[in-house]
Amino acid sequence: MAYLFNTPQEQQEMLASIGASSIEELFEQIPASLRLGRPLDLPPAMGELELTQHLSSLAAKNQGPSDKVCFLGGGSYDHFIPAAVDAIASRGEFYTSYTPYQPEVSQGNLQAMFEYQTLICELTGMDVSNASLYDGGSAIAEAVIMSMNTVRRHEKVVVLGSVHPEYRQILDTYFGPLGTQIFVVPATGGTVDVADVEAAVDDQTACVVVQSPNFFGSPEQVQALADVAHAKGALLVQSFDPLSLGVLKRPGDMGADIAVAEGQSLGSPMQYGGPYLGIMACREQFVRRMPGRICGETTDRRGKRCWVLTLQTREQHIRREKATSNICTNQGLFALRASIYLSLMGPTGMKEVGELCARKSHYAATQIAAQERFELAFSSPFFKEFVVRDLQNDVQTVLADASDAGFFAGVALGTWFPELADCFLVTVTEKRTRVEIDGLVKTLALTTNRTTIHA
Amino acid sequence: MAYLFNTPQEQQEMLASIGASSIEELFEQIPASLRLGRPLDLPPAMGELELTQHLSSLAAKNQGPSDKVCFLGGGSYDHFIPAAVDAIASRGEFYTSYTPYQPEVSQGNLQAMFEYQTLICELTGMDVSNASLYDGGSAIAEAVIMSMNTVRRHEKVVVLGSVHPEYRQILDTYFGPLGTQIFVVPATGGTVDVADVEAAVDDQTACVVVQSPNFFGSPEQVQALADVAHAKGALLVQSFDPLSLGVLKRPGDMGADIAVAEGQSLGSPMQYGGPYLGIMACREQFVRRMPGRICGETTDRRGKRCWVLTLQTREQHIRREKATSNICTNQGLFALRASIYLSLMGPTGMKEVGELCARKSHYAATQIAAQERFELAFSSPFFKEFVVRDLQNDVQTVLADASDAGFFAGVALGTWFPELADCFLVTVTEKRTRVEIDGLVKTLALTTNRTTIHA
Amino acid sequence: RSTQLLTELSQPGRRAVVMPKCDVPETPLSELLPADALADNPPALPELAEPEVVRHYTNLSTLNMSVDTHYYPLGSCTMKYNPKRNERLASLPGIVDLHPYQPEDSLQGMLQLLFELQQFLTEISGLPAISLQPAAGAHGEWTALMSAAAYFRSIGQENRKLVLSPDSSHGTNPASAQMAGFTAVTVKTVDGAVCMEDLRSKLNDQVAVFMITNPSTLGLFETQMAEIAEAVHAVGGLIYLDGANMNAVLGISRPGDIGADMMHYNPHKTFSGPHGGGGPGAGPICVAEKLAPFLPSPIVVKEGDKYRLDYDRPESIGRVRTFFGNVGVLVRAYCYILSYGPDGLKAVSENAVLNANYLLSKVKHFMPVPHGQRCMHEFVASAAKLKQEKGVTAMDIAKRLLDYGYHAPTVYFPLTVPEAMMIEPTETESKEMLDAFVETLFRITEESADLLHDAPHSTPISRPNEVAAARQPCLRAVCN
Amino acid sequence: RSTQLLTELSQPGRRAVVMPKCDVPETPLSELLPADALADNPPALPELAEPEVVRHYTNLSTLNMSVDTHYYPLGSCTMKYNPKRNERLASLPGIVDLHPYQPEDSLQGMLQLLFELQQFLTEISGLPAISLQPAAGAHGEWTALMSAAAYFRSIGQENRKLVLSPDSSHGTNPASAQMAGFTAVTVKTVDGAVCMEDLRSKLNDQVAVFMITNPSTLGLFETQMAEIAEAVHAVGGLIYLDGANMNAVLGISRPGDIGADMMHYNPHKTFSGPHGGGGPGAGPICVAEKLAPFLPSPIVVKEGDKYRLDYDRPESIGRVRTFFGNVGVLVRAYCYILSYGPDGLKAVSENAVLNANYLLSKVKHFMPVPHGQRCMHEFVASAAKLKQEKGVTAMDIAKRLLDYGYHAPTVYFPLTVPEAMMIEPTETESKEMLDAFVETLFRITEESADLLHDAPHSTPISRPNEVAAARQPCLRAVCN
Repeated sequence: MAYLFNTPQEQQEMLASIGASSIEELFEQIPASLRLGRPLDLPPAMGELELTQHLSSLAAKNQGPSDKVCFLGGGSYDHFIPAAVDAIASRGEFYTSYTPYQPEVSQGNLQAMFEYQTLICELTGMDVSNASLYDGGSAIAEAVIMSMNTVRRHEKVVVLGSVHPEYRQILDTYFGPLGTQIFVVPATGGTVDVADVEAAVDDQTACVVVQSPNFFGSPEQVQALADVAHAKGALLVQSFDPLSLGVLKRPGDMGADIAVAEGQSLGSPMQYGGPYLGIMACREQFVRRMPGRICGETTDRRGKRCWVLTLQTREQHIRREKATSNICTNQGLFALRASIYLSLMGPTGMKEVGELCARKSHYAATQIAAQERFELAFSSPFFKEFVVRDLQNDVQTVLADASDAGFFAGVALGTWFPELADCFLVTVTEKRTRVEIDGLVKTLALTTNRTTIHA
Repeated sequence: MAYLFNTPQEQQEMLASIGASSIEELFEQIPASLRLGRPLDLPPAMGELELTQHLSSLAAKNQGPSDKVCFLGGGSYDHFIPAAVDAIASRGEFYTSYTPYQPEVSQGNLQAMFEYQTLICELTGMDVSNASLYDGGSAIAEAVIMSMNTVRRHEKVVVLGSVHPEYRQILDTYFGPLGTQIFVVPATGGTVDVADVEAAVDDQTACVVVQSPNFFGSPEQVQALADVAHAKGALLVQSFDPLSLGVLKRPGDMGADIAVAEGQSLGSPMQYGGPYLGIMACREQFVRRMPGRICGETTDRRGKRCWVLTLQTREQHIRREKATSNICTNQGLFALRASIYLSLMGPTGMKEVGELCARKSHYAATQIAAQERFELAFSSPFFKEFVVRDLQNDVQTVLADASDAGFFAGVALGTWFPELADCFLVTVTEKRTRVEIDGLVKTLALTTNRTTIHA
Repeated sequence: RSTQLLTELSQPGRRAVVMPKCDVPETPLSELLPADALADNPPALPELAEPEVVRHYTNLSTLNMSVDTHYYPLGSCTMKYNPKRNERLASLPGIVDLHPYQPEDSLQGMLQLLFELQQFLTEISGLPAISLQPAAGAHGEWTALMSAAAYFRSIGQENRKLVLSPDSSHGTNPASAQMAGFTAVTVKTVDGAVCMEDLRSKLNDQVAVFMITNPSTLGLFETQMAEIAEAVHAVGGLIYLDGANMNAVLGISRPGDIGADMMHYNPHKTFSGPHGGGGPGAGPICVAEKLAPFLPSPIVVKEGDKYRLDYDRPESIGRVRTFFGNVGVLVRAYCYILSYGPDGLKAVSENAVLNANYLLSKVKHFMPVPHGQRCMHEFVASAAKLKQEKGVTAMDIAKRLLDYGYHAPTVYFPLTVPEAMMIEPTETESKEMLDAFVETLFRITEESADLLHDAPHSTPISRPNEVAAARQPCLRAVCN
Repeated sequence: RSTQLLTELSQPGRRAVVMPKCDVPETPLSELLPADALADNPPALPELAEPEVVRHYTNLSTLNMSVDTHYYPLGSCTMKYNPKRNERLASLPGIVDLHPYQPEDSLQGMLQLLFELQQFLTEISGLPAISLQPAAGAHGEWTALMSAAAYFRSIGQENRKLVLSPDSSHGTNPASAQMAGFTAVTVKTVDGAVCMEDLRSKLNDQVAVFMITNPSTLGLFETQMAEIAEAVHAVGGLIYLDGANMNAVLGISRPGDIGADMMHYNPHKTFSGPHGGGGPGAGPICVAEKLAPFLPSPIVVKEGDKYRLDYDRPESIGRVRTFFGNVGVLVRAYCYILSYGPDGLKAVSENAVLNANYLLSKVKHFMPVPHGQRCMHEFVASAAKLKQEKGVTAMDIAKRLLDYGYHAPTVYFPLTVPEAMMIEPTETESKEMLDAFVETLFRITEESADLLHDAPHSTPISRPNEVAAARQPCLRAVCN
């Protein structure tokens, strides 16, 4: 029986100690009418060998970036993960431990959390970081709640149209039913006009939500947007790409009040969307409104430096309905991965990866745009992602053909942006080689020719 | 620079402490004429991402049992390895530690060695085990040396012709040049006739070397052979298949004096042949002739039970040219894997795996032999491997066709046994499903038909 | 050195990762990106060599207790064994290296897995509809409440603004209610059971949901469950079942069969996903048919032999998380359920309950267990008598257990029991371990108060000053 | 419980692995195999549940020091960092899941790797021919000596039966000589260098091989190397270079260029293969052209674009190990060499030598280093003075270092230095670590003799009774 210990003999001994005649008797507190009188309708048990064969057969029905060259992005990225990240994070003492509520036997996790907060602060240029949230999308929602509670405005939030469409959907879900207006400022030309935002922000606005580099890959004018928000007493919430910060200005350097991000790029696998890592950092004065766990330094009774979970009076297990959020778990294991990743990268590694992403994506963009059938949808500068327009407006075929040829060429945008139904988003990480990029371009060129011939 | 620490600044500080002006100066003790005056002719350094891409491309040029269904055996086997084996053996404290010469900080390894010895003794029915040797082949050679030294006969060794041909080659290499006669008793009909062995063993014979189940998969009459050897004052060395011992009699129960084995089946991957695990166990009275490290129980100065390397006066670092062997390393990490494997299997798991191997291989043998083109070469009973004869005497084509169809169907025997040039060895482990076996049979049937048509 | 911070280990010029040379034109970044977007320098992260990063974190890890190294009888947290096979299988490249926006035809194995998991979880819950999207238990609670709100809107009952929960409930219950726009109302419990009188007094047509944890946080099955459900349903309210304690009733009692309209699972508890030092979890929710249309999108559907994501769900509350959800956690749950099968899952609960009752039968002789002679998968002992007699608190006992190599039970929860020690043995511990634990616990109750007040004595640190930490928060090291 | 033995944890009826149901006919085994071959019962192995096996071994692991957790200045053993990337890459399914008897066309990637490694190692050694087959350094020594014997037979010099090695050599040298059928003869050293007079007195036409470790076990480069080679070659003998200390001279000095005819590598030292608690290693050997025909078979050859195994080598000594060799170790060596490239490998040796000299420059002030002010990658200090002055031995110091969290240096080797402490820092430690180590070492020399005699004090055990262990050997637990 998989992971059970008790042998029939032991069960009898234990029942004798309990004074029960059978295990069945232990369940007598459950009224008979509330019991399931039949076995669950589930497949029979599999031993490890069978289970391995079964999962392997399922895995074989998927094709991933080891099968097809991946130019997909849009919030989840095929960045390189050093082996040391896996080696460390797979230590049982990390992944089979619980939330460090007993600091005496959790200093490993607590120090790792403290170092995570330190690294995130340095990475973002912000004052304080929590110990992580669920993911980049829900982190934005939490940042909005935090903004509302901080500035005591619940009526309106201004969101740039270049924010990840799924993040915006999450904001709709969180706040739509509560009556908050989610005002979306459209992104034309790949970025949002600051003046449009300025026109949208008013005295009721809790915060301005910007993503930079945005969903289309382009930096927004964060400093200007922060000025706009601050002028009306609103906060600026910036969602950023952690791997861009080796070369791009940090949220803290551009006036952001709360910086949030999807942290998957920092050493976590794509695993079909999760679990990931919600990063949140903010200015010092907002810390007591921040959701999630926070680790702080202190000393023990012998005067030794150590770390504990702190500011817990913000949290649900103490404050219940008055908590800053209902969040209980953090993403400890993935915060750990991010810390290890950043420790290994250092400033120079982060700079190098940023440069590679920028240069390789620009090389790819230039090559693709040189094909007759394609053009870049926007002229705005970008970091590692860009939008390609199919002049023959048949994105599904382009992507399907590319897939057949061994390339996940990009993410179709029509689902979220009807006006971009002829466009797809192409992402180029440091893992993509020139040979792979040239392969994609060649494939797209063939698509061009073939379709041309058919036409 | 990969894993280096010293920055130029630190190098200068260190040189100052040394009183040297440059690193170059530290190498002055090497005469100029003995130095290499040019860079090594090696490929330039690769970072981890490049290296990963490179190794992945090499791996992609191989096809393994994840690509083709594996019916290969002959000393290396595609048995199942529980995940817990990898999880434990990949802990840094195990694989990055050194030989436990400092017992105070090596009790983990020492206790694991002691438990390994315990498990091997129980598995084999022998009295004592060492802490492992290189592999099954060299373990046989060491067993012969040990036999020679024990019975003080160096002239002759009788080896059954059903012993793995590579093991026999190793014996030739080890002892041929030293003038020892390696007398091989031919295996006709898949096993060796005890009477033939009896005729070969004489007063000069140090030992009889038997493999059971033998290279063709069949049990030899170990007890009778032991009696034959003992009658002439020789020892019986048995090479066994560890995974057979859930269902077959143990070497210790059949009169073997020294039991050796290739331990790869016990939780180690095939990895193109190594590193593996040489198992060696023997009767109590021979222990001081045994090569390799041995761990023993003792108490520390506070009276606490603990473990140390013991009987080191047998070993080269103490005895130099008078040592029982020149062996220095053991296969600690693979002995650990074997221990974890056996701990997880327990008696019931070992019985089940033995039964599955036996039943599945017999099912496969029956099905293959039912094909017109094939027959079983021998009528002797077998455990998990059997010899198939291609009646059209075109083994290479059979195997190549099967490979094209996705099956590693077996090991051709002609290289080692000219008389079996029309035969191949088929192995069926517990991992092979009926679907896979039926697939192989169907493929072989097609080969039959196709060749028939061509003929 | 192991407790030095990375920032303290840093040396200018050291490094670990080196990226490949650029194989495309090395255009200056100033030509690719606007000057006002570019940083002058990269962030001043610590500069470290790979060997010291590995050693640093390896040594840090050994400062943790964990299921792999210690017994962890932490009530409500279900610290059961995390199967190594699940870690391996969830890390297969064909499982872990999948981008969320891959075309569906390249994901048929993953979608099959998720579809089957949807089926497994609905069968175990007795509730027919499911969303795998929520990222954690609390997230699931909130998602279900948002769905309930949408349901009430759809039937014109926007007026239902109250969410009730017992005083023994997890803090997430009222917090989720508040976040979902409801007003949280507390219902009293008596001896661990819902006070029916108090409940009835608070039931009216403003009530949207009654949230109940069953088995309760006291480790007791709420025997009035049918009555409660009837009363709540009678006023048009819904029952939400907090599934934190599902480990006790797998294959024995199903939320959907006992009156619940909604529930969440904690796969990292019930289905052995590792806790990861605080996360990730996942929070799949199952709901009654009438609530199905409101669940988040997408869900996985099967059409013929093909699996696909269904986004065409017009009444859905929308999306609560990016992408599909915490798939890695769900894969482990899937593996776990398949490893046990129907009989095995029932045996899990039987042995969890057996272990808890065995421990209870031993502990009650020296530490009162106020609520009942029997329990489900956990029980709550009280150190109140010890406190009164010799000033030893539950916290003292908890800390002293650490000295003996046991993780502490959950203390001071639920709030309804003074000096509470909530003990959950789980089914993946042996009788020998339980015996050794009880013996130690007893020995501790016999030890001197002074010794216990200063405990733990053998851990790397002892009793950190938490007040100072909160008063003058130091939440980061100074970098470089 | 962590130091209980598995046999003590065993309970009848417990189990971990469960094999699949049989999907072929369940014929009784008595119908498949003869009765006299079948066991009545399976071996009485311990019966355990998976969680306790995992916890048992996990806890055992933490009783070890290791490179991942501690500084390990163990002379001659080169306990350098074992790169995590090498572990990952050597475990790729396309590398690790290959059967040795697969057809060559299904192994082209592996054969390419091994072929290239052959090239790398010959280039680094300056010797043109190679065998990757030996399973360990000592196995390589013996293989090379067997090849040398075959060579001498081939030229009619079977009379050469003597193998010389210095008194400071590794014990494997004479042991390998003896096993290969030679007679081992010791040559004296003076101040760590070969005594030329003694050497010359023993050189004659009976001499087959002179085995030398260079850099020597004293951490010194043998400056008379050219002279030695000339003298040995002059009498028709061969030079064998024990490559244990290659970490000092990568890209700086090549055995083949300094007179060696044969050598082995220890990839688990020089090329960072992990030591695995005592193994596995590997022992590839490189030899001069004239010895090439005698090397074991097979070797990897390239023909056009294809790689294949060459068995057609009629003068080969044959096979010394089953299958190809310790491929897993070789793959790690390949990864290591590619990670550094030519400049990097040289930097490895430069920094190994720099670190050793830095440590030497600090240590010599309080503990004499008899042989020289400078060293290569390691040096040998002597505690003889301390022993004389206050009765503190090298062993005392070694044990006391354990208390401070450092692994001990190699002690009492080489035998030519009294109270030897052989210290090898390796290049993968930081200056800060070396400084901390030296400070601790100094502090220990100032501590009281009594304290040191009883050291270590903080380790799980202290000074096991090794005499008792050897006198009345207990080499296994009693099962069940």
